[in-house]
Amino acid sequence: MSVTYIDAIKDAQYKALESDESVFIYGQDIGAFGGAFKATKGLQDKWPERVMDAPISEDAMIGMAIGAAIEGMRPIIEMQFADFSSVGFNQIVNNAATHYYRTGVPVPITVRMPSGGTPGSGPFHSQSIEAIYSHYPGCVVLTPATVSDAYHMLLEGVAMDDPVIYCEHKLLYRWLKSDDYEGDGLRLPIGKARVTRPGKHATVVTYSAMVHEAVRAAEMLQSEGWEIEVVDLRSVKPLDTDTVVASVARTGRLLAVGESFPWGGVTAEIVSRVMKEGFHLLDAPPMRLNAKDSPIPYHPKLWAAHRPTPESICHALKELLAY
Amino acid sequence: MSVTYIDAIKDAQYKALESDESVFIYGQDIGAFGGAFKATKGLQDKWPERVMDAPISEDAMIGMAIGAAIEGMRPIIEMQFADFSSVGFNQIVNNAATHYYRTGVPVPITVRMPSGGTPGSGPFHSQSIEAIYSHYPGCVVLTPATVSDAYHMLLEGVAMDDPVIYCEHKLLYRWLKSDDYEGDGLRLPIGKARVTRPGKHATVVTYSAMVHEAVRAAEMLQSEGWEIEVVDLRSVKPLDTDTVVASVARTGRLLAVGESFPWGGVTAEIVSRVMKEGFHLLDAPPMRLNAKDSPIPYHPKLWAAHRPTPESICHALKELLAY
Amino acid sequence: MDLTKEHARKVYRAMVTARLLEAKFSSLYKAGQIVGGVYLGKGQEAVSASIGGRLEMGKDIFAPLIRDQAGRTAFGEDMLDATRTYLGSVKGPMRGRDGNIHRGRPKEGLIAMISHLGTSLSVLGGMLKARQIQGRMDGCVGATCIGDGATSTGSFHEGLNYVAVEKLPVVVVVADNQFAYSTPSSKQYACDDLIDRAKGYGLVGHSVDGTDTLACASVIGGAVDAARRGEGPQMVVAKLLRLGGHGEHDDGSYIPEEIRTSHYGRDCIEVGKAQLFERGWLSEDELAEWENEAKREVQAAVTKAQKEDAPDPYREDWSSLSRGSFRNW
Amino acid sequence: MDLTKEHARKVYRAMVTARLLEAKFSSLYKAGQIVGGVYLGKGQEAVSASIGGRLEMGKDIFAPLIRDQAGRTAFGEDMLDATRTYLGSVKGPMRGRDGNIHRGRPKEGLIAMISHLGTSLSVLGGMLKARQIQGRMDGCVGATCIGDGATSTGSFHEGLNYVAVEKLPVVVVVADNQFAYSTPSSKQYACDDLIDRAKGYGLVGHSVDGTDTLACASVIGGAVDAARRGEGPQMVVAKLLRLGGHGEHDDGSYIPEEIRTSHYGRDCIEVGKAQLFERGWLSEDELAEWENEAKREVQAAVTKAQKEDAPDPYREDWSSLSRGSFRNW
Ligand SMILES: Cc1ncc(C[n+]2csc(CCOP(=O)(O)OP(=O)(O)O)c2C)c(N)n1
Ligand SMILES: Cc1ncc(C[n+]2csc(CCOP(=O)(O)OP(=O)(O)O)c2C)c(N)n1
Ligand SMILES: [Mg+2]
Ligand SMILES: [Mg+2]
Repeated sequence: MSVTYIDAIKDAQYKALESDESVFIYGQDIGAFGGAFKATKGLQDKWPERVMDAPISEDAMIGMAIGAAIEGMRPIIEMQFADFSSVGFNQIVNNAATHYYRTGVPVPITVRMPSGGTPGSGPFHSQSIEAIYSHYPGCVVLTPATVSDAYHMLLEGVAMDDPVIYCEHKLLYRWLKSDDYEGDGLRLPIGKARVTRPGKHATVVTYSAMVHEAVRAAEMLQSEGWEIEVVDLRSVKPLDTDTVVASVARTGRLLAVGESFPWGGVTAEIVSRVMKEGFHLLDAPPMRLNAKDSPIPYHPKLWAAHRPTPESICHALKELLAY
Repeated sequence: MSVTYIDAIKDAQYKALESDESVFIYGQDIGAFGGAFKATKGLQDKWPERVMDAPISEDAMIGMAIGAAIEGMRPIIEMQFADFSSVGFNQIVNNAATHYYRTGVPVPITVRMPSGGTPGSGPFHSQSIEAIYSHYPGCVVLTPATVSDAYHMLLEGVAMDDPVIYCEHKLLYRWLKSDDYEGDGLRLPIGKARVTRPGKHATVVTYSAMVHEAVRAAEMLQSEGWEIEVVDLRSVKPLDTDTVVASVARTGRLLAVGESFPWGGVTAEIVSRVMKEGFHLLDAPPMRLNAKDSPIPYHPKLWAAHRPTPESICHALKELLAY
Repeated sequence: MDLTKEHARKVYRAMVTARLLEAKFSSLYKAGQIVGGVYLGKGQEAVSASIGGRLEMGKDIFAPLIRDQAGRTAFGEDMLDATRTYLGSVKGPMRGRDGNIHRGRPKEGLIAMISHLGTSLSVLGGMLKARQIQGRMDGCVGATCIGDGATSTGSFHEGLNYVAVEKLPVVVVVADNQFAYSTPSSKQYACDDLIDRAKGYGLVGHSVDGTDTLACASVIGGAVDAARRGEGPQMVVAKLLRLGGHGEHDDGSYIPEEIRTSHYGRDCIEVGKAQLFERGWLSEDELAEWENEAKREVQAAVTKAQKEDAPDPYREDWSSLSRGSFRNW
Repeated sequence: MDLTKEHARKVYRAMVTARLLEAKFSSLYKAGQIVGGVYLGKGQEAVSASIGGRLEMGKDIFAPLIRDQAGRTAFGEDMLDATRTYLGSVKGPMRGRDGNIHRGRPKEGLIAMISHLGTSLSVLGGMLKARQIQGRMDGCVGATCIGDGATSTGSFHEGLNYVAVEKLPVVVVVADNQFAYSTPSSKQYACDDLIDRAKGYGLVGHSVDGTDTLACASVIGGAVDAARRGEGPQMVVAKLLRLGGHGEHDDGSYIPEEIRTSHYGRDCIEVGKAQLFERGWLSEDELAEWENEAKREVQAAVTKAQKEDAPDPYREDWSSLSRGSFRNW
């Protein structure tokens, strides 16, 4: 048997609906149609009352989830694309994310965000939005890179009592496969980063689809004798500084890689934390590699040059190693 | 004669309306009423066609400005509070900020954001939103800290051909005074940071109201023999890495201070850039000081502890200097 | 609906109490004793109490807005909640973390609004939807108030459409007080009357003169009853005038004299008094007793709250996440 | 309006051309030659061409949406713009930076939509407002199309309210094709007919059968004329059915058979042909000539665009800011 990343998301939702009556799923076209990416295929058949189609109203969808959560439900909201969460942005950061602090009543909602670039998707179907929901207080932001993490972290996210932004990478949906949900390595709790690939000459810290690009880059450099360690953050908030710093302690060199825009964001947060906690550990200036500071282009040729690739990660690593 | 920070904003708008027929102002209650903070007082009297009241529709307000800009206007949009820009977020980051890249047609809109905390304003009338608009590509983000900068940078912002997020700090409105708009130091173009206070033992890099808190902290430490340099970024995007690195080259120590939330944001961007460009210049781990990772509390006692203060900046500096 | 003496008296008593409580807040504000801003419901008590007074705390859900002290009082919110919040006591429901009209007790059916207008309606809808899924609707009703200005928000539109599509037992009361802060309705909407919106959402619409206390009690109460009977979501548009500034920092001098002295400029408290007296549903003595009782209660709440501690930053845990998120970590 | 032969022929010719152009895109998509997704207007040509065809490029403003190839063609968009954009030529108006239906030429009055539904209407309003301030309205009209699903967006509501409040010469055409992607209207709105919304915004409302080509040309054309005459913002709701999937990746199999075979399942191209033939406004030969001409034009555009370069990442300047921002730096 072999399962994909999108299977993991579907099966986790199946499990959540099955094991907890307070779970429901709400989103555009997620009912009979099974969702734009088929992540909810078949679920409405089994739980017609708890798998519901929404109008094109992202603001109201989040508001509705907040209300349902107050009353004891654990809604999973599917954004058709992460990019459209900008319309629900206010309800997420100002209502959901402040509710516990303001009132003492937590709102356990999980917002599924089909994230990241794919060729030919353009500026509005390719975004990675983890940084903006991490900047505001009050959300947990998950960024699974493996089939097993996609499965378990979604279930753990739904079980949490606070708003969870679950960033699932569209590029991994059907491409990323595993034997089963236990198969691809050690299971870890949310808040723990994973050393995906051990190494000793430099550390690449990244998350989501970029973990795979970083591993490819590491493999490319292996032939040249470099051993690159790849750390998968798994969640960007909380961010596991300890594991990152421990890796940097071994390698002395840090490259933070992300698929989102270059100003601020995850890579800046990583570098800042490592500098604070592990200043003396570094043998070279910490580097960052992000997408370019422009909207995500539509044409695959432009798109491939806009985001980090194994080649550009190699390039950055060589610069880092040459220091 | 003495002018305040809010005078600067009003007078700059007067000047913009007077000298350029393509400028107009649009916002809630900004007409006869003169705006929640009186930043447009009297302007509608003089230019009734170009100072217009808006319905409570932040999304449409930004959309309207984009359209007007396409047709050759230079709208200034007043958000009643920066916090409400979350409702216009989608139009700002996905429509205004992508328009030039996508179509080649620039949209010279300026969004005035009454920003930052004041006592008793609470979670939704106190936010500093510069980081989210800087993270997305396509906007210029201005954060004036002085009366003179408030005046000139608003005029320069309006003259720019791209979307400008103008973050004006509400705490400075009436408190910050100057003799005239030339009075408080060297005039600089947008994109240049200012060394507000020279020093040699450590550099504090900050912007907006925190510049004044940092200067106060520096003064407090002076009696103990420490000479603290304070750098005012003036704009956080573009961010003047050179001036910051040059300062760190002199002092060897960096503290980045911001009033916004601690995850990501301006301070992380500063630290990351300095580490890349000035790694060997530092004698101590770079530090950051931000607001706490919770919504901005309402009660003045909590609020004062939530944001950086001269005392907490001093505290951080002492830790930095002791390293 | 058939207006009963009991409901009319309940509504009116809440109006009187709220007016006195808010008058106290206003003078405390002027004396510099309030933490933050003060936003009053003067002139809107009839509308507000009519909705709050037809709901049952513990069973129904209420999402008050800026000018709903009377509705809160009628709904059963403890006067101490308001007083503590305004005076900055850590014992208030928001513990100093949020203030004034943002207070609420979501678990008791009182939604704690955020400032961003229009956002509460979908939350209300979600609470009802949850109960429906859980099979514990139990004849409950959800109600919210909103101003003319806030009808222009996209959030309100999405929320209204949501409750309509889901046919939830909701009553939306639009208090059209002709101004949003300083902005007159002519800059806010272009229809003749906001009630013209009801049909477009598939809502049952009701219009009422918001200064006519008994009409409000009857029409708004009737809308609640209809929703409770399963007749679907209801919308009431009440026309009236805010008898004061937007907040206590504002003198409202932009409201033209001819509007102030127009029909809608009259005070619903005075109108209601005359109406109840005329029907013999209330006597001068009883009213005086209500007022005295309210004054005593207000004074007691203020005295109590003033003695309570402000929040202490050193004891604050500053956590935006609940413990529950960490249970699996 | 009095439907003229000229307008009817203009509308119908654009419909025929658009259908053929889109059929080509569909087969190119199946052949894997298209960059990105393909979203077609099959079945919506009458509505779309009726609005686009009543506008004048260079004078009026048009904000097309997902299913408006016919409207674009009628408005005067160069066929190469669509072809280059779909085929990924760097010479297209978006230069490979954006694709398919997102293309536009804002300076020529063709708004380049972003994906977020509902957001174009306020942009359109702002363009008109600018012209009003500049004193160059000159009898121009702005028009946009929107689907039933997108009426649920807050952005659309705010935009609609804005153009209504400002009384701008706008025509909003709602193509109610009964589905938003897979979601039926019953989950999207609860009013009987979306035209019930017009009154609530203070708009003049018109209903039309979107499969009836000449009725569309007449009613929608009439709405444009009314707006142009200064009769204020107009709203048209056209009822119809999308004759295909949401995009070419989707077979639309969720649309029930009884809806497909219902009145609105008929093809406006067929209806229009019969109507024009019947009136003697078009002959078989002429139609054949139009079709041949369109096919030639389509083939020429495809051949040309296929030979053109894709965008080159090394020559891309990657700048999200225009030079103009730096002129004072
Ligand atoms: C989205 C949003 N934009 C702006 C504001 C600022 N604001 C607070 S109250 C108000 C006016 C509200 O008017 P209305 O809805 O008519 O209620 P009223 O004050 O008249 O009761 C405004 C503009 C806000 N709270 N939310
Ligand atoms: C704000 C937003 N949410 C979700 C989407 C994803 N989406 C694209 S098209 C579509 C359906 C649109 O339906 P409708 O408005 O009826 O137009 P139609 O496709 O039927 O022509 C959806 C949900 C979007 N583009 N924008
Ligand atoms: Mg009002
Ligand atoms: Mg549709």
